[in-house]
Amino acid sequence: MPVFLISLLGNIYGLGYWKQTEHPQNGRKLRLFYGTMTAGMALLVIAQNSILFLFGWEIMALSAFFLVTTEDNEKEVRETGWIYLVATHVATLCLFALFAVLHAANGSFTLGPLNPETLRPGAATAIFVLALVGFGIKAGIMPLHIWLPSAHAMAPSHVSAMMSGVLIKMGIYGLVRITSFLPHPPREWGILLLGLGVASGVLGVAFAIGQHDLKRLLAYHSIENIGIIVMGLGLALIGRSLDRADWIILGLGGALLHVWNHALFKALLFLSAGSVIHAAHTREIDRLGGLAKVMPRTSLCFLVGAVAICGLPPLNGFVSEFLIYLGLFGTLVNGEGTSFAGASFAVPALALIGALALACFVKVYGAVFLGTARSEHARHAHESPPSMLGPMGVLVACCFLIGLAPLLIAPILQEGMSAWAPNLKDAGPRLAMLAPLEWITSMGLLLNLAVLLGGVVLWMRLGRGVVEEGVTWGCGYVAPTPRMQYTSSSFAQMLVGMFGWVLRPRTHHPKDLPLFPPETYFHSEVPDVVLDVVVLPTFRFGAWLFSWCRVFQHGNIQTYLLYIFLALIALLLWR
Amino acid sequence: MVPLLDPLLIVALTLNFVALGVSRIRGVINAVALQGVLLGILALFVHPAIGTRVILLVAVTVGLKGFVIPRYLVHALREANIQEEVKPGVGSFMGSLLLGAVGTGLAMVFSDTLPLAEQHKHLLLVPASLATVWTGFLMLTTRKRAIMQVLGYLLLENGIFMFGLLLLEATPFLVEVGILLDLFTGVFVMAIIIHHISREFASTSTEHLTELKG
Amino acid sequence: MPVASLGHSILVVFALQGPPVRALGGWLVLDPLGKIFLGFVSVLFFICSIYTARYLNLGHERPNRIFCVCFLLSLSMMTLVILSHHLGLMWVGMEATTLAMAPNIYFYHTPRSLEATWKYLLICSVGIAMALFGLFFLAYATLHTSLEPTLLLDDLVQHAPELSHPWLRAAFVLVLVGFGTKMGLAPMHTWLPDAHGEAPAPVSAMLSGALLPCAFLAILRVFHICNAAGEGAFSREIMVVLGLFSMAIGAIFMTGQRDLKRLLAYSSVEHMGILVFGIGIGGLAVFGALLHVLNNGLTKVALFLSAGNIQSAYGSRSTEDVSGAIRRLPITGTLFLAGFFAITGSPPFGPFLSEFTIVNAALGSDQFLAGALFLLLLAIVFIGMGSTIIPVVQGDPPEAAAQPGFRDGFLTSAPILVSLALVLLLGVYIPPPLESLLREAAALLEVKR
Amino acid sequence: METIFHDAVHVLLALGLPPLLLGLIAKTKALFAGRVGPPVLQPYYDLIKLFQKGSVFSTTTTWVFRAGPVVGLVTAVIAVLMIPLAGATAPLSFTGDFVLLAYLLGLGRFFTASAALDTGSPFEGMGAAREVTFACLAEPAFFLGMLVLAKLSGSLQLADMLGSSLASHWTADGESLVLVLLSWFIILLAENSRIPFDDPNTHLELTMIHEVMVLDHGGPAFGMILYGAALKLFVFGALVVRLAFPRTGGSPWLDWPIFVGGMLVVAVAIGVVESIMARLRMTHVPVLLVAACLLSGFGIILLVR
Repeated sequence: MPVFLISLLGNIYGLGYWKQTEHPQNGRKLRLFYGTMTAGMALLVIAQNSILFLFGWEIMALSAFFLVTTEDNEKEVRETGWIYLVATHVATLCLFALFAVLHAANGSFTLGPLNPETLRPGAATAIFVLALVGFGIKAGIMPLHIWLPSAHAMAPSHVSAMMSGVLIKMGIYGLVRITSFLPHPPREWGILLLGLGVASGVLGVAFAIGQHDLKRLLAYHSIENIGIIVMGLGLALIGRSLDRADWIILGLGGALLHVWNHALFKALLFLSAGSVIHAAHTREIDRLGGLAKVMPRTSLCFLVGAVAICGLPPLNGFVSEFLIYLGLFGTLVNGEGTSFAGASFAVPALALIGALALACFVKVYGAVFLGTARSEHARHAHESPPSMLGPMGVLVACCFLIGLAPLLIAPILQEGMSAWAPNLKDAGPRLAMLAPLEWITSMGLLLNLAVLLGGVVLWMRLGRGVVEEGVTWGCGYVAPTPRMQYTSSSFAQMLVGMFGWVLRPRTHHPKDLPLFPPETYFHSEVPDVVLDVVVLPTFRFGAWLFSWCRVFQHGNIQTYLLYIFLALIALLLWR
Repeated sequence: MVPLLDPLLIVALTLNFVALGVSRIRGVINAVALQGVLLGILALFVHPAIGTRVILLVAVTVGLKGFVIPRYLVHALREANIQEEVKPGVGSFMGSLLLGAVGTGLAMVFSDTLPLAEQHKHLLLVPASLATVWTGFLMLTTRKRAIMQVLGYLLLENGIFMFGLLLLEATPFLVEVGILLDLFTGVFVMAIIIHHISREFASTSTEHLTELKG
Repeated sequence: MPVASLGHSILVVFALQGPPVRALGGWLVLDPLGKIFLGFVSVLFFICSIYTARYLNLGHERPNRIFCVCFLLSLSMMTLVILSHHLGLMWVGMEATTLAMAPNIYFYHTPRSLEATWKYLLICSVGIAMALFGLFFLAYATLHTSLEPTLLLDDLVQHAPELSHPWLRAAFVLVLVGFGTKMGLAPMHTWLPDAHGEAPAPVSAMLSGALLPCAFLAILRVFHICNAAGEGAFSREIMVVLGLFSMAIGAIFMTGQRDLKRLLAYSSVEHMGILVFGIGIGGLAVFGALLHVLNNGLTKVALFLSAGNIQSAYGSRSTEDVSGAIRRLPITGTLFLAGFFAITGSPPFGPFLSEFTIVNAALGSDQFLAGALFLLLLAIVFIGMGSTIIPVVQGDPPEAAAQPGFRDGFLTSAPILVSLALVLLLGVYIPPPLESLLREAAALLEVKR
Repeated sequence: METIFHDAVHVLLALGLPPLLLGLIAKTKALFAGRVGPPVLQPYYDLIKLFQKGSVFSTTTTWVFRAGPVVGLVTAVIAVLMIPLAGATAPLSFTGDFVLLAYLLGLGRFFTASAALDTGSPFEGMGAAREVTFACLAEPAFFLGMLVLAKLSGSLQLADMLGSSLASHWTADGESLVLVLLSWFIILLAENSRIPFDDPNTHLELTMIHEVMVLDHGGPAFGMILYGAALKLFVFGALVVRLAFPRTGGSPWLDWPIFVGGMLVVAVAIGVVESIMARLRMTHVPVLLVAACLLSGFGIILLVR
C-alpha cells in the first residue's frame, strides 16, 4: 500500500515541482513550505509508526497553512487561513485520540492490523468514528468540508492544485489505512461511508454549480470527487464485511484509481485556472469570456480537464467511475438485501453527480473560454508562458494515458488492494478479470479515430462548399453585445433553483419590473451553508460565553483571597 | 502549666476580636503585636523541657512579632501619613465581629472532631489556632486598607504558629528562625510596597488596585 | 550576571554527573527529580540572563543593581527549594523566592506594576502560609502516631504507611492549595496574569518557566508521601479535577485576550493544569508530565522573550496596535509563531510528545471522560490562543510601528532560537541520559509499597 | 458467419433507418392534422441538401463550434453500434457497456452545448442551459431502469439485459417492467427534445431547447447535427423496443422484421403523442422528468421488496 501511494505521490510531486516556476512573485517562503509540505507527506505515507505519522501529518498541515496564507496581507486570506488552521488542528486532536485508542488496543505505536481477540468491544467503533472525523475533515467530506473551498480559492494556484490533488487525499489515505486495520468491519460502516460519499458528491457538485469564483468552484468539485472516492471505499467496506472479493476489488480499485485520476485532472484544472487568473487578473467567471481565442492552449488543457472530471470517455475520469458503477451494479446482481440498499440509491446518485458535473463544466468552459469577453481584463488577456503550459501538457498526457490504457496501472491497484484486504492476496479474482479494461481501451481508440474521421469529413465538405464569416445570428437582434451573453448565474439558475432547499442561494434581481424594464439584472450567489449556518454561530456563542466569564476576574484582591479560601474549604470537604 | 496555658490562649482569642473590632489602625497593630508576644510566651508552657533553643526561639519570636514588626509598621504608617480610622470594606464592625465569633465557635466544634493525639485532646491550642487563622482570613477579605491586609496576614501566621507550637521538635531551630525571618522580610517588603502605593495613589486603599482584570 | 549563571550551570553540570549526594544529614539531597528540575532551571536561567544583559541595556534608566541581585537571589533560592529534602527548609526557600521576585515585578515602577506586585506578594504569601499550615499538619500526622515528629522527606516516605490518614489528607489538600497558589492553579491563579503581564520579559519568563515548576516540585514531594502512604487514589482524583479546572480557566480567559503577555500567562495556567492532570492520571502520564515541565518551560521562555521583543518594537502589548510582527521583526515574529505552534502541542515540537503521552495514558487507562475533556480543552485553547496570535504575527504592521526603532539583534534573538531548538530536539529525540533520568523520577513517584 | 451477417444488418439498419423515423413522425402528425404532409423520405433529402450547401460561421466562434457537430454525430454512431437490435449481440458489446453508452451521449451533449455557448448568443446559451439541466434528471431515470434490468437478468451486458431472456420476466415481474417502459419512453421524448418537452419546429426561439442550440449551425455541420439527432432517437427507440418486445423467434428472418416493425410503431407513437399533447411550460418539465425517475424507482422497489 505505501509503495503504491508513494509511487503515486512521487508522480504528482514531480509535476508539483515543475509548477514552482509558475508563480515567481511568491517568494522564498512559498518554495520553502512547498518543499516541507511534500516532505511531510512523504514522511506521512512511509510512516509505520503513529508518532511519525503524526509528525508528517502536522508538518504537512502547517506548511499548507503557510502556503494558503502566502498573501497574508489581505484580510480574507488571513480569515481563510485561520479557518483552515482551526479545522486541521481539530483533525489533529482527533488523531491524537485515535492513535491513543489504537495504542491501547494493540499495545504499540506501530501501525499494524489489530487482532480480533484483544480488541475490546467499542474500541473498534471508537477508532472508526475518530478516523472518520479526523481524516474526514482533512479530506473534506461534506459536513466537515468547511475549510476547503475558501482555502483552495485563496491559495496560489499551483498550491491549490497540490492541496486539492494530494493533500486532501492524505485524508483518504489515512481512512483507507485505518479501515484496513480493523478486523471485521460491520456492514453499517460501509453503508455509512456510502451515504456520506453520496451526500458530499451530490451536494458538492450542487454547491459548485452555484459558484462564480473559478477556483472556489473547482474546490467544490474536489468535495464532489472525494465523495465519489468515499463511495468506492464504502462499497469495498461492505464487500469486506460480507466477504465479497469482487466488490472489494471494484470499489477499492475504483476509489484508488479515482484518487489518482482526480489528482491528475484537478491539478490540470487548477493550473489552467491559474493561468487564466494570471492572464485576466480576476477569478470572477462572469467577468471572463472568449479566452479561447487569446489563450488557445490553456483553453484546450482546461477542456481536457473538464471532460475528464465529468467522467466522460475516453479520459481517465471515466475509468474509475466505470469501476465504481460496475461494483455498485454488482452488489445488485447477486448480493444480499442490505448491501443492495446501498447500491440502489448510490447508482442514480452517481449518475446525477455525473450529469451535474457535466452541466457545471459546460457552464464554466462556456462562460470562461467561449463566447466574447465580458470585461476589459478578459479582452486583453494573453497566453501564458511555456513554463506554465509544460506541466499542463504533461498532465493532459497522463489523463489520456490512463483513460486509454487502464490496464497499465491495474497491477499497481491490485497490489494496493491486496495490502488493504490481505485475504485477496493469493486467491480472489484480479481487477482485470472483473472489468473489461481492454474494451475501454479499444472503445476509446475507436472514439478518437471516429472523431478524427468525422473532423476530416467535415473539413473536406467545408473545403468543398462556400464558407463565409458573419456575426452570430441573434434571432433578429442585430449587433449583439457581450452583455447579451448568457452569464453563469443565468446558466445555473434553474439547477440552483432545484437545489434551493439546501443551497439557500441569495439571488439579487429587481422585483416587480415595470412594463418596459429599463435595465435589469439577475445575479445569485451561494454561500457555504454549513459554515455560515452552523459553525460560525457556534463559535460566536462560545466567545460570548467566555467573555461573560471574565467577570470573575475583576481585579479585586479581596475576592481573589476569598477564592483561595473557598477552594480550600471545597477540597477539604471533598471526601 | 496547662492551667496557665488555657487562660493565655483565651487572651489570644479575645485579641482576635479586638483586632476585628478596633477602629484605629494603631490599636490593631498593638493587638497583633501583643498576640505575638503571647505566642512567644506560650512556647514556654507548651514544652515541658525548656532547652536553650526553646529560650532562644521564644526570644526571637517575641522580639520579631512583638516589637520589631509592630515598630516597623507604625513607622511605615507615619511615613505614609495614613489617616487613622479604618472601615471594613464589607459589612460593619458588628458584622465582622459576629463572623469572627461564629468562626471561633466552629473552630471549637471542628477541632473536637479532629483525631488529635492523646496529650493534645484537652488543649485549647488547636481550636485557638484555627480560630486565629479564620480571623486572619476574615481580615484579609473584608478590609480595604493594604496595611490592614498585612495585619491580617500576620494574624494568619500567628494562627499557624500556634499550631506549630505543638511540634517544635519536628521543626529544627534553623527552620523556625528561617520561617520567622521570611515572615519578617515579607512584612518588610509589603511595607515598602504600601509606601509606594500611598505615594502613587495618596491613599492605601486597595480600591485603586483594580486596574488589571480579565 | 550571565557569568554568575554560567558558573551555576557549570556547577549543576558537575552535580548532574555525580551520584545522588546527601548533605547536612539528608536535608539536601539531589535525587533524579531534583536533577531534572535543577539542570532545567539553570539552563533556563542561563538563557534568560543572556537575554537580560541586552534587555537591560535597552535604555531603561532604572537602576539594574537591585534587579540583578534579586534575580540571582531567586536563582539560589530555587536551587535551595529543589535540593532540600527537608520540607520546612523547602518552605523557607519557596517564600524566599516569592519575596526575591517581588522587586523585579515592580521593575518598571508604574502604577499597574505596583498593583501587580502587591497582588503577587499578598496572594502568594497567604497561599504559602497555607502550605506551611499543611506542612505542620504533615508533621502532626507523624507525631500523632507516636513517631519521632519530623519533616524530613525520606523519613516521611519511609514511615508513610503508619501516618494517620486524615491528617495526611488534610495536609495534602492544604499543601496543594498553598503551593498551588504559587504554581498558578485555578482558582488560586489570580495573581499570575497580573504579575506576568507587568513584569519585564525575562522575569515573566523565569516566573512561568522556572518558578512555577519549582512549586510543582514542592507539590510533587508531598504527593510522593501521600502516594507512599497509599492515599494515591484520593490525591490523584483531586489533582485531575484541579488540572482540568485550571485548563478550562486558562482556555476561557485566553479566548479574545487582548494583551499578549497576559495571554501567555493564562497559557501558563493551562499548562500547570496539564502538569497536575498528568500526575493525576498516573502511570505513563507521570513521565509525560515531567517531560512536559521541560517542554513547557523552554517554550514559555521562548514565547515570553519574543513577546518582550515585540513589545519593545511596537511599544505596546495589546493586539489593537500590534500586527504583522513577522514583517516588522522577521526573526522574532517567526520564532513567536513557531513557539505558538509548539505550545499548542503541534508535532514535531516537544509539547506534542508530552501531551500525546498524557492523552495516551489517559485513554489507555480507561479514563475516557478525562481524556476527552483534556482534548476538548486543548482544542479550545488552540482556537482561543491562535485567534489572538495569528493576527499579531500576520498582516501588515501599522504605520506607528514602522519607524526604525528596535530591531532583531543577536543577543535578543539567539536565546529564543536556542530554547526553541531545544524544544524541537526534545520533540524529535530525547537524549538517553535524560530519558533514563525521567524514568527514574517517574519511578520514584510511583507507588513503592 | 451468423454474427457477421447480424453485424452487417445491424450497421445497415442503424445507419440507414433513423431519418425514416423522423419522416414517419412528421407524416403521422400531418395525418392527424388532416394534411398530406411531407413525404416519409423527406429527411434524407434534407440531409443530402445540407451536405451540399456551404456554411456561415460566426466571427465569435472557435474550433469548439466546429467540433460540436462532429463529436455529437460520432458519439451517436458509436452508441448505435452498442445497442442489441434484434436479439443478437451488438457489434460492440461488453460488461457494463450501458455505462459507456450513457456517458458517450453525455460527451456528445457536452460538446453540442459548448458549441452553442461558443456563439455567445443569449438564445443558444439558454438552450444549452436547458439541455444540460434536463439531462441531469434524465440520467438517474435511465440508470434506475438499468438497475431493474440488471436485477432481472443478473448480467451487466446490454445483450443479456435486453436479450430474449427478458421475455420470461414479463410474466413474472411485468409491472416493474411496465413502469420502466413508461419512464424510458418519457426519457426518449425528453432526450430527443420532442413534444411535450420541446417543439422541434416551433418558431419562437424562447421556447426551444435543442433547436435553439443549433441555430447558428448551417450546411454540413447542421446536417451532421440532424443526423446525430436522428441516431439518438434511434438509440432510445431501440431501447424501448427491445424492452417492449424482447421475444425472439430464433430465426433472423423473423427477428429483424419484428424489430423494424417495432421501431416504426414507436415512431408512430411519438407522432401520436406529439399531435395530441401540447408543449409543457418550461417550469413543468423537471416535474415530468422527476416523475420518470419515480416510475423507475418504483420498478426497482417492486422488484426487491
